[in-house]
Amino acid sequence: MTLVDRDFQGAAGDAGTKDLASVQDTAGAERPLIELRQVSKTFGTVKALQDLEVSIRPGELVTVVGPSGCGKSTLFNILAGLEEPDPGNILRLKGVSSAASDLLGKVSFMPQRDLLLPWRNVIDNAILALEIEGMPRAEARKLAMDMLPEFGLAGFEAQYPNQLSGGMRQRVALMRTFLFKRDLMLLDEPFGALDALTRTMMQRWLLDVWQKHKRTVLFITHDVDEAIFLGDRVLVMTARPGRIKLEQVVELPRPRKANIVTSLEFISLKKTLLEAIEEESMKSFQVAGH
Amino acid sequence: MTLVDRDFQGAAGDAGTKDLASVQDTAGAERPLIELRQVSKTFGTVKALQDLEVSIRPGELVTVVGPSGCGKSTLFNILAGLEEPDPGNILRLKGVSSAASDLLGKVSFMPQRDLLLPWRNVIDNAILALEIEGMPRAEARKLAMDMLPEFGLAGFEAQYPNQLSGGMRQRVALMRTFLFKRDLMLLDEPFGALDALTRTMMQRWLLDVWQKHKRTVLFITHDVDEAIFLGDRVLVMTARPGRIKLEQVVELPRPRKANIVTSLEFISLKKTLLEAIEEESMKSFQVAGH
Amino acid sequence: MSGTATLAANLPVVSTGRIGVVLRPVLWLLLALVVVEAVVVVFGIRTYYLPRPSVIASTIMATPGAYLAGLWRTFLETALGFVAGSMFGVVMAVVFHRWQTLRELFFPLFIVSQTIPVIAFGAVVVLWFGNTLFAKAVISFYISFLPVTVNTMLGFSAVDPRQVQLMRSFGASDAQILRRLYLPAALPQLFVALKLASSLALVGAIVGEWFGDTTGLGVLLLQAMYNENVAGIWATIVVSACLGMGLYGAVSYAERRIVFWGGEQ
Amino acid sequence: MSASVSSDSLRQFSRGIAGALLVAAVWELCARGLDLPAYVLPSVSSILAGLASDAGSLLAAARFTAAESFTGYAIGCLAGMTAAVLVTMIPSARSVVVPLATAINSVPVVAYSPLVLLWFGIGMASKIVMVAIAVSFTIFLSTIAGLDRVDRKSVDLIRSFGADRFTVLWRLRLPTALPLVIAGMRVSTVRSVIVAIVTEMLGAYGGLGWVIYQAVLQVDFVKVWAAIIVASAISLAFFGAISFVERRYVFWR
Amino acid sequence: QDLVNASLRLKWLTQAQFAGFYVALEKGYYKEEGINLTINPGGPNLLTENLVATGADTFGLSGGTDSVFAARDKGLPIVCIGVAHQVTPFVFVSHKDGAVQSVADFKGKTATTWFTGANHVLSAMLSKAGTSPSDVDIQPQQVSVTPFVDKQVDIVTATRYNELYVINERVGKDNLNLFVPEDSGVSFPRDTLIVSEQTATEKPELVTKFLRASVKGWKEAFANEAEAIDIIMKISPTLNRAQQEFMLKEVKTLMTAGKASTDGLFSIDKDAVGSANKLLAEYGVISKPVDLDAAFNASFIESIPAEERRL
Ligand SMILES: Nc1ncnc2c1ncn2[C@@H]1O[C@H](COP(=O)(O)OP(=O)(O)OP(=O)(O)O)[C@@H](O)[C@H]1O
Ligand SMILES: Nc1ncnc2c1ncn2[C@@H]1O[C@H](COP(=O)(O)OP(=O)(O)OP(=O)(O)O)[C@@H](O)[C@H]1O
Ligand SMILES: Cc1ncc(C[n+]2csc(CCO)c2C)c(N)n1
Ligand SMILES: [Mg+2]
Ligand SMILES: [Mg+2]
Repeated sequence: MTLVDRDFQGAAGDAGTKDLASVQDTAGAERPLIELRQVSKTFGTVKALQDLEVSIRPGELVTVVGPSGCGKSTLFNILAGLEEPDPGNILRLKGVSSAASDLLGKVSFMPQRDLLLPWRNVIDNAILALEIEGMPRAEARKLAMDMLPEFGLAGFEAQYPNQLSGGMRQRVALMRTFLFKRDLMLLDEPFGALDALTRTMMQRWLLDVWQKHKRTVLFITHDVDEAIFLGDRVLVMTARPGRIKLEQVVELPRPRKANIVTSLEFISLKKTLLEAIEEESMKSFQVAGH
Repeated sequence: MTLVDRDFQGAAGDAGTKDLASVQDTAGAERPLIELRQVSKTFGTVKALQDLEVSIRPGELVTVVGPSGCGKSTLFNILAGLEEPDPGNILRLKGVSSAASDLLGKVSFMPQRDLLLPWRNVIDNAILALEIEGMPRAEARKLAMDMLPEFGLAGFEAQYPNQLSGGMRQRVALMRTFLFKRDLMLLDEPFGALDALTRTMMQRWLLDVWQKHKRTVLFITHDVDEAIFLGDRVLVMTARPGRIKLEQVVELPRPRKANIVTSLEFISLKKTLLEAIEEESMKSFQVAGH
Repeated sequence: MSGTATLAANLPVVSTGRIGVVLRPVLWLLLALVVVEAVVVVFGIRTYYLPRPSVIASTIMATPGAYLAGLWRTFLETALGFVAGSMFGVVMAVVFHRWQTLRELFFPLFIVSQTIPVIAFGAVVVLWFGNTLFAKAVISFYISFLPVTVNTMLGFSAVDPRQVQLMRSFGASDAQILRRLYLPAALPQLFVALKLASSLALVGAIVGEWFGDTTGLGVLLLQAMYNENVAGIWATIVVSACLGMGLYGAVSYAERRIVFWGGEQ
Repeated sequence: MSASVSSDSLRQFSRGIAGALLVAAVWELCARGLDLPAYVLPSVSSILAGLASDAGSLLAAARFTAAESFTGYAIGCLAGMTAAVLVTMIPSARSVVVPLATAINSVPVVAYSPLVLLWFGIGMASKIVMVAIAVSFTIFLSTIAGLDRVDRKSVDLIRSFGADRFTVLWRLRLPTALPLVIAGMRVSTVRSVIVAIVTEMLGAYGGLGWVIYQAVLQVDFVKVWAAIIVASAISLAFFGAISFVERRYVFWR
Repeated sequence: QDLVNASLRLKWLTQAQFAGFYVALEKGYYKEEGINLTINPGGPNLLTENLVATGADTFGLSGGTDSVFAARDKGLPIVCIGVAHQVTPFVFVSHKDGAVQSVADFKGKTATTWFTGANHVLSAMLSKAGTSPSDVDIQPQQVSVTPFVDKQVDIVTATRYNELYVINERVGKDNLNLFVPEDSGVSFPRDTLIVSEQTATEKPELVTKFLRASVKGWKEAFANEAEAIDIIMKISPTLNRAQQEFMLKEVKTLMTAGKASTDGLFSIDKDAVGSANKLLAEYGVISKPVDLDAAFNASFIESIPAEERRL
């Protein structure tokens, strides 16, 4: 197993980003939107992240895979400004050095579970972030109403979360994240709780929406197919303490069709990634006596 | 989309079952262990199953995929004797016509979630079925203790479910199912709640255990990779009302290695199945306005 | 998923703060008592409004036997009523769970029964059961069984139907399913009710003693009240508080021991 | 679906009534058949007759008791919730206040009643104080439990939207606590009426407890039972009202 | 020796007000008469008449003539077999330095009293003084006498043996005016011994034996007060000894007043009882005057010679 060069700047430069939104963004094309260097995080005696280095350019969709407990959510919490990394780190947003807490309210974040508020209906859940920002409720609702059809939720605005299927709940949560318009979107296993078929549908739909809205996205998943299907780049993390083990540029053309998963390029990417992941998984997966 | 001939007897005859346990079972090799014909099930106004035809030979591992709500769990409930199908059905166990309720206690059944009892430790959860059968506790525990290492649970016998990881919980549930020794084992999405990496590990492990214990298994899953990787045959069900849409024999050699998923035969099987499933998924998956 | 990592995270940690958890409130309480003592003395508050904590203590110490005897008697009544009420409550929950018709016919009346102030018909209880410890226990019983029934039923209804199906697929009988599934599954909810029921049973015993008795905390309370013996009232409150907290603590302790897996499934 | 729900609740309702009638009939039969005198157990019919003939005074007493319990209940709920919110906002106070409140809550309320009567007299004030004490600890503890139920992940999410502590409290913690708070409020309804009545029996200027006390001494057991029925009706109505509010506003569970 | 089981239900908790019965029990006087007696204390929500009528208790020391009349009026089959307090045991109290110096001064003032009979005594006293009861603000009296001590009310009701002690302690014996019902010509004997009609007819000798033992107990209690108080204090150690000594002295006065001074303890003064009967009927507490001879049976107590009952 080889550790690739971790200079993403360079590596990303080679990536096939022909039809990416960021290309239109002439000024910031080469400057990373966000850059982490030497980021570690310790919880008591548990080292969750160690010397992590990540850098994401505007408009990219980067997927992250790694074994359970390797620190993916911790990374997201840092990027969302919810958790401060250990001292000695470098964290740059649009080239400006910042503390993690400065990021609070600056990235839009979708955690592992949908976390919809059961007492709010679809539309009011979607506008939660806008309301907290201080936007008048009526205005926020109007904005969200216009977005409903695109998220496959037209006609469902007055439903409450307990009346929705798992897939629909995820779409409401995604809509809430999209409505909170920020340069960087963090999606932590948004489809982890869905069954495989529903998940496939959601992936295709997400690609559509992403290409229309041109956001920079960091996307955590456990599913290698999903990571390849969606990503411009796939980052494989090591078992705890989490570092980047492998960075794989995905050169599959966009827009991607569903049947791309049986294409040869896809399969060969999958092979490479599976090998890297398998090694890490074995480290953390303990089958005693087996 | 073609509907295949539903004479499983014939179709199964061609299946590559070289190293299957059933071959050794000289008497029952050709007689199906269980056979369902014209099985329908209606809940009030909901038609869950319609004229379902399934037949499973001893020693086979048959996987079932189908969209959510197509009636897979209903099928299992009938086979477990928990639910009576609509009148007019034919249900034969080892060639003997039976009512569904006759099957109660005759098949070992693992429902969709692990359903471990939180107040029982690993060993006592595993022996639950034996205890209900009336086996003395000490004897049942002894039996289960011997099985622990094989299920990767050695040393964990005194742990309680809330102290176990998701993968371990599933293994305890599987062990409970294995200990309840019956001719037919029904596994309803046993790995559905696990993350993709853990799931891969569990699949490989299950194949090992299955080959050692030589049980007949019917296995529900949402994951096409899983269905192909595990099964001798894959049954694809239609959207509600559930019927068999496609029956695909999997001729991949056994024992199967993890990297088989990137083999060409695997990919081509996946292509065929995905097409069939996609059609059905689209029927039940509603993305309004999309 | 790493088994060992999850294990470490979930293993019951022997809390070093345990002693602190008990000690801290005790220290605060002592401090509060000192402050009250000082305030009463400095501002010259009349005993009638608030006796000095030291006066309350010396009131108890003047006749410790009387307070101990009252405590013991009330404890017996409470314990008897509480145990009987809890058992009856669970049995009724099983009956109501098993027979829907009975539930629909009589469960509303169970609720109604609790809206009747027991003090209004305590005399009838004395009429029927005489001036015995048993009569007070009956009153305790009466006001403590309903929460147990309600919560046990709640616990039953939270049982996953798939779990029941699983048991049935093993060929389990109704009795086996009740014993091995429903009853243990209802334990967390049951204990929530038991904690409430223990307090209620104590109220029942004290009120029960207002219907003619020679010993007991309720008697001490009445006597002190009608003789305007404020220090005596306080002394009895303190002893009742100890009994109430003791009962609650005992049930909580049993809960921690028995429902070790926690309420969440 | 909705049709079957309403036919379900119709059956439940009619069965509930049937059960009540059954018990009333058995009671009536016992009272008449065994020729029980009123001072042992008055018949249902005589209680109903008593209810009708004393309607005026019972209604006045009911109003008195209802006023005491509602006022005490409202004060208790407000105090309990406010204290709970304050305690969650000041974490250092928690480790002292919560164990203390749990301890005090396990002390029987009736133990305080003599003191409260001595301090606040036998007017309404003492009943209101008793009810408020009884209610506030229950509400305090259930509110604390409710506020604690909030998922850390949800707090993180809403913080990532830039919410401050008060926004988290208002938009997340309080609504999350609502189901438990209302459940506590529902249980407290019956308790508040009973506490008011028990306190009245130890001394009052009016109210159902006072009527019962007087009626016992005047050997009027029909009146005692009539007052009990009125008390029960108030409790049930109060309980029903809060249950209705609960179903209405905690629709998501 | 064959002992007959029987119980005595008191009107209140154990205190010196009932000392004689406890002394008799302690000294074995009931056993000497062949009775195995249990003494059951009362409580605020218990009606002794009810418990005796239903047979739950054999004997009762009930509230007084008022409660006996009310019970008879409601058809409870009880009979009074002796009256303990020969005169009204309560008095009305005002502050010496206050505006109320005579019963006539009650007009326009605030008085508190118990609405269990004492209120009618007050009304009768007012009527005899020419004041309409509606001109006095009469309120239910609470457990505590503090409102009177704090001068929030002008007149308070007190039993001579209990509340009066507390008022004396807190205000000072010399700072009080006492208004005695008998001075206004109103009498209301209380603390009545009762049995059920059934016991009265079926076991007259049991009743007589009980009375004999009780009388003996009371005489012993009055003769040896310290020992009587010891017995009470042993049962209820939290009581205030000084208060109990005061109580026993006052009770002695009440029990030996009027007819009892000549005929002995537990005498039934038909005149006093009759006036109370009229009073209650007048105020509508009972629907019509009760048949006195059926309600009060003096034959049991009178079967014990007066000299044996006199102190
Ligand atoms: N607040 C915390 N306190 C202590 N340990 C923590 C905390 N948060 C996370 N950890 C530990 O840090 C490690 C990384 O956790 P993290 O949640 O980031 O993993 P993950 O990669 O997101 O896992 P998963 O795939 O299961 O979501 C884990 O071992 C976890 O137990
Ligand atoms: N007891 C029941 N009463 C009424 N409808 C039922 C019942 N059980 C199942 N159904 C309905 O029958 C259909 C098939 O359900 P089933 O649970 O068998 O689906 P499934 O294929 O197992 O779905 P999933 O993949 O989500 O587990 C669904 O529409 C379901 O709503
Ligand atoms: C007529 C009369 N009515 C009520 C009371 C009030 N009360 C009820 S029980 C009790 C204790 C008696 O020692 C007291 C004070 C009374 N005293 N006398
Ligand atoms: Mg995570
Ligand atoms: Mg299913």
